[in-house]
Amino acid sequence: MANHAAAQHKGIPWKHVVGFVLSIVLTLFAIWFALETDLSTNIKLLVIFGLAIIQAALQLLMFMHLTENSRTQGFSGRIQIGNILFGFFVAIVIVVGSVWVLSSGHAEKKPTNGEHEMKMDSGSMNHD
Amino acid sequence: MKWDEFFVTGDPLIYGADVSIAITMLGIVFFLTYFKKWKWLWTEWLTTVDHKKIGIMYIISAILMLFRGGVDALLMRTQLAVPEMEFLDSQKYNEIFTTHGTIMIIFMAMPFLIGLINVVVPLQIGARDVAYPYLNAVSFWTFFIGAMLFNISFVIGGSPSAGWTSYMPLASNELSPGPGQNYYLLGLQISGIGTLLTGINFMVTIFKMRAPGMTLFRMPMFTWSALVTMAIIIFAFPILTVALALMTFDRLFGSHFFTLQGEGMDMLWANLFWLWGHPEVYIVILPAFGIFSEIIATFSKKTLFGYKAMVWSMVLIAAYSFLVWVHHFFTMGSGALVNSFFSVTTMLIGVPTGVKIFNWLFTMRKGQIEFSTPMLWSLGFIVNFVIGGVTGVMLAMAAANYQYHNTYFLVAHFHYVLIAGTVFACFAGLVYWYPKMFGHKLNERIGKWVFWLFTIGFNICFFPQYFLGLDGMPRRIYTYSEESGWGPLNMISTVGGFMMGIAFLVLVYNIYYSFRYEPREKTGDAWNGRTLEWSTPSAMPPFYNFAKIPVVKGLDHFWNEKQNKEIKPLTTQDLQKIHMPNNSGVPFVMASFFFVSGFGLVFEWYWMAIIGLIGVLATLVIRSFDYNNGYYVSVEEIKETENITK
Amino acid sequence: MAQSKVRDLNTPMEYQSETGRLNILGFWLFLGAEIALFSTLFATYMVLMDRTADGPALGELFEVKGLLIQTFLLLTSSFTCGLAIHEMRRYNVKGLFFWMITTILLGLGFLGFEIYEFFVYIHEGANIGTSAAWSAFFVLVGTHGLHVTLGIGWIILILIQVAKRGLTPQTTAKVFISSLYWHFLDVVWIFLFTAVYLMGMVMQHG
Amino acid sequence: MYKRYKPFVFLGMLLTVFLLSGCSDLLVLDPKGPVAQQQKDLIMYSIIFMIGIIMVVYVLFGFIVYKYRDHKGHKGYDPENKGSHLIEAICLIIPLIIVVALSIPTVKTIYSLEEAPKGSENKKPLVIQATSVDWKWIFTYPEQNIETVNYINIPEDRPILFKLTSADSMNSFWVPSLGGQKYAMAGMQTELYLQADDPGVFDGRNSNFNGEGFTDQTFKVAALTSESFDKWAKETQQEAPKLTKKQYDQLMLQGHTKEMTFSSTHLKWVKHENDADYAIKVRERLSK
Ligand code: HEA
Ligand code: HEA
Ligand code: CUA
Ligand SMILES: [Cu+2]
Repeated sequence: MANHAAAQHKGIPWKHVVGFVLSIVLTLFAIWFALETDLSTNIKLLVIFGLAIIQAALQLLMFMHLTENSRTQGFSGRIQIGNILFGFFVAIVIVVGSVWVLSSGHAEKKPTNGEHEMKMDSGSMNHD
Repeated sequence: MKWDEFFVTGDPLIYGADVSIAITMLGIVFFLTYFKKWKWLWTEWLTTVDHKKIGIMYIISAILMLFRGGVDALLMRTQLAVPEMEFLDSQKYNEIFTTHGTIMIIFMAMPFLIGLINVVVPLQIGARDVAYPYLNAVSFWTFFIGAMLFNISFVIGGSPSAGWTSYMPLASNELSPGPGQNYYLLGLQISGIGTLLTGINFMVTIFKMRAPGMTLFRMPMFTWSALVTMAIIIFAFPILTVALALMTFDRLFGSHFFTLQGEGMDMLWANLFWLWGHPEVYIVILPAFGIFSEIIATFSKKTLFGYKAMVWSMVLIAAYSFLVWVHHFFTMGSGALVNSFFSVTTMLIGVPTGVKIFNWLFTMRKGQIEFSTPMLWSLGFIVNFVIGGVTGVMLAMAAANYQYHNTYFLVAHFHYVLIAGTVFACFAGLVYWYPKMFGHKLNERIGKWVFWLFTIGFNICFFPQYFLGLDGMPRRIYTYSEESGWGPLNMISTVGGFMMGIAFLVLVYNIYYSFRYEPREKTGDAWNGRTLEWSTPSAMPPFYNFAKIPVVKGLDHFWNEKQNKEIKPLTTQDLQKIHMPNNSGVPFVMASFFFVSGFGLVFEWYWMAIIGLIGVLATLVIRSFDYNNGYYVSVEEIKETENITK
Repeated sequence: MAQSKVRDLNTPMEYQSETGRLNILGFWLFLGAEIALFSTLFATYMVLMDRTADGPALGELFEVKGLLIQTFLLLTSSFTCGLAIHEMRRYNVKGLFFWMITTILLGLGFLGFEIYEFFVYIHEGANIGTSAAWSAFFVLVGTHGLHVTLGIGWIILILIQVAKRGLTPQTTAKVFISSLYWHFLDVVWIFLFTAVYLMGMVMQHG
Repeated sequence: MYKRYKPFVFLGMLLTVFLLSGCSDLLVLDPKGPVAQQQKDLIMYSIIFMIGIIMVVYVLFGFIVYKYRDHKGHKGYDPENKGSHLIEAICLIIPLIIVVALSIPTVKTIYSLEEAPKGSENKKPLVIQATSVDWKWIFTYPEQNIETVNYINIPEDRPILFKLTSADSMNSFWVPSLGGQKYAMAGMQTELYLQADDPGVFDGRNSNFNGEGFTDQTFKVAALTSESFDKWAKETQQEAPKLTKKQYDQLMLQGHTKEMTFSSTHLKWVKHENDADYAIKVRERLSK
């Protein structure tokens, strides 16, 4: 979208329409996949998170003009992309890191009703 | 709540503090009234958006906080000087180390560095101000108000006492009742807003406001360090914001994030705190690295060795700082795999840091080293920081950490890095840029006294603590028995602590002495500098910094110009009218509303909190509708300011 | 800060002034901070979501229908917000207003459903103090809701300014920035939708 | 001239004093069991590297600062000296190698500390549950059906498996002479192996700050020969009083207590690793 300019804003904003349709489709697909299929929980989680990431990228690129820069002044576009990518890295570290660190070890936690937590624990229940 | 619960009572220390606060307040009011300075205070300082003045206010606040934190430190050292000392009781001691740690890191180290960044970075990149001058004022005032809110806990309501790490469930309502812990939460929260805004502000400033020709790899190292630091701030501070908010909810609204009840998880607090806390320690060391880089290059009269390697190692340290937080709780039992992983990542940070250390050494090689006071602090830094760094690596070896954790070995480590790194850098930067801020140098002879007193005192104070740690002395104990055998080393340590205190007093005296007796600078280039801040014709740059924005041709541009005798005096032809932002009282007012709101929450007076919040929102709306774009400085005025006759 | 009235057709107006360019970049950096903020809340939620103590399990109370409506409201509002910017870049003030007001209405609809949802949960015995899991749920979803509320208020303020001043480099930059904010809230919702609701229901029903 | 070297002379002096005064007197460097021994070995190994690093930096520093100080007859000034790929590579690679050299034994030791000490794998570990309450320690011997407060007796030469938990604040169980610490947390259980080589009495404490009574939250560990341990266990079972629920709930209140011994345990009323707010509830109840 680097050359996104007023001149191109005549007529129907296809990009936005396509983005919108895609996001609706992806959402419906995610719901269907999560609730109506019989795959294992892990696969389901993997797929729905994958879909979420694709949708987020869609918003950033199609709606938010992430890569757009101010041509007169150099490269904000690159700064913006770098910033969001680093944000993504930090997000993964925070979420995955916290879950990993806080669910490893600590033997004999109270049994929980979530199947998911049990699974993560069973491998490391005893300090092996 | 009764008055005697509201005001802290019953302790001579507190009454002393009450009295001295009252006297100081009255003194200030009297001074301002007598010399008719109220208007001056308002127009020149409280409403200013000039980055140099904001920087100076940051630094002054930080020095005040250094004093407060330092008094705390000396009280602790007095209590620990001999076994079974009866000077402070347990509760007082706990409050004091809590406020000491919090104040030193959040309200002293960070603001000091941010102050120096404020003063110097726009000048170094050849800009007239920061990207958002108004926001900069908001940053300062929210920091200041946060710090004040935290500090009044000493006399109103009681201080927090759960350590600067405030581990849960200790910090919960059940185990730490009363307003103390709320002060911690809200003081940090409010000043954290300011820090985050500073992060965004300077990142944009450095990316977007550089003088023409100054590519990223022509930026001075201090500017680079500021840029990298701001990136860490932007991504680390929101973590603290959330963590503090969650604990606030636990304490005020009955949620169960970290509590014992409702299956809350205390480890989660530790996890979130250090997810922010470790990047935080790099926030306070990277600008220090930048300061030393400038000073070492200047006083070796030589360009930096391995400029690019320096830059990349900082970038690496910044990214890495998000991958090591677990080394603060190896002993929590997250299993061998987790501990091994974080052991190795932590030790790896030593590598880029080492690259920097060696690059400083090789910068001096083939130089012509001049032992000015700022340079002495930098040399002292190298010698002492390495000790702190390598003991950090020892701490990082998880299996051994089980024996060092929570002991004075750790206390020694972090004072070696924080003092020999950050505090030395603050002093070095203060002395180095003093002429830029105040138009005269600090006296060199007294300055060297300060350096030697402080450095020697510092080593006497903290070196023995490594051995105390290995001898099993835990941190945060308020006293110990004769049989423990820790008495002698503690005594030595205390003596060193007081030496540092004396050094601090001499430093303050030096400020007074130099104000009276030091000759005023006649040029803008007090130290034969290399970077653009030294290129202004007058010692203290005018409010618009540069009458004509320089065009940069390379690294060390100003130095090269001097070498090649390319500097020409300004003429009228060079001048154009300059656009500058207006002063504004709104940031100060907004911060005051934050104070009202914070104070209300501390005591759970919700009506007050809501009034404050409405005030904050109102100031935001007012600002949104404000289309005042500043004003222009006419060529005539510039001519006059710059003394241009032609 | 140049208030040039010259229309450079190749540069959208919001980028034409120095202030506009700086503010847009600054706002992107702020969104970086928001990513870290929401990640922390997500991490908290992921860690605590099974710690329901004596309260109901999370997935137990979730409901597909309300969720779908909420999601479509917000997705559509993000789309209409994009259309508003599109119209703005064509200098069509009317179009801008039409789509922005639509966006706000959709946003209000979303909020309505969310508040309703909260009431239902509270009615069924799950509030912020019920258990760690519910604390995490309410604060995570509530923080997003608070952002939406603030976003609505903010956009209204900016629309008033546009009405008063027309499209200038300054007002367009403000509108553009508020649109970034709005889209970003949609991004966050996508993850809420996935990590809280879908995951909750998957865990609950297998 | 002397001035410039003052820090070195000074540090050197301090170092010698401390080293001569005998590191072996320092608690952590004077291990009384295989766990602490492993940790000491790792510490000494790392100290060698650290002293090496410090020496390299100091020698370079001394040499450069001396040679290139601004003085008459100064030689070799080269203001444009920007860098050298060789030097920079060396400064990168050697520290990397050091990190690898430190990482290997670290990881090995980390894993080894998760199990019973080498040589004792075949001996059945004695299980002791340690529960911290503000500001005391309660020890439970589930097999012996014994409970003690603020002291433990253990057999020598046999691995002890401590199962750590807490009734309220986050504590850290630490007996420096026997080995490193680990946290004890409410609603959780962590495990720590320790072992004593010979009979003796050692100091243990909570080392994680937990409020007003923190300083005195200590306990004694007595290592006995296995005969005397068995004897003690038997005597206790016969002579010590039974723990009552009322007594136990009193222990849940914040405060210090003297050493105590019981011939029954609290496990039938509460398992703190499953019940994080037991103590809080008791306090609420008793304060009414
Ligand atoms: C300015 C602040 C600062 C800095 C820069 C550092 C730097 C480092 N810190 Fe420190 N640290 C703190 C402030 C800081 N720390 C604080 C405040 C705490 C305690 C908080 C609390 O609990 O209250 C703490 C605690 C702390 C712990 C937790 C200990 C515990 O609680 O048990 C650990 C453990 O790994 C650690 C490690 C390190 C390491 C590896 C570095 C490294 O970055 C050091 C790197 C530097 C060098 C290694 C020296 C130079 C390098 C060479 C000469 C090259 C050759 C060297 C090698 C190859 C090794 N620190
Ligand atoms: C940048 C950060 C910083 C700085 C500069 C310092 C500076 C000092 N610190 Fe600090 N310290 C911390 C950060 C810092 N500390 C942190 C984070 C903790 C952990 C807190 C926690 O556990 O939660 C800590 C904990 C800590 C402890 C451990 C307490 C405990 O665990 O029980 C000790 C003990 O000796 C100590 C001592 C000192 C001393 C003597 C100084 C000296 O450098 C101070 C020098 C003094 C001055 C510069 C002021 C001079 C004042 C006067 C001249 C006035 C004289 C007045 C009177 C005598 C009344 N500190
Ligand atoms: Cu409009 Cu893209
Ligand atoms: Cu750290």
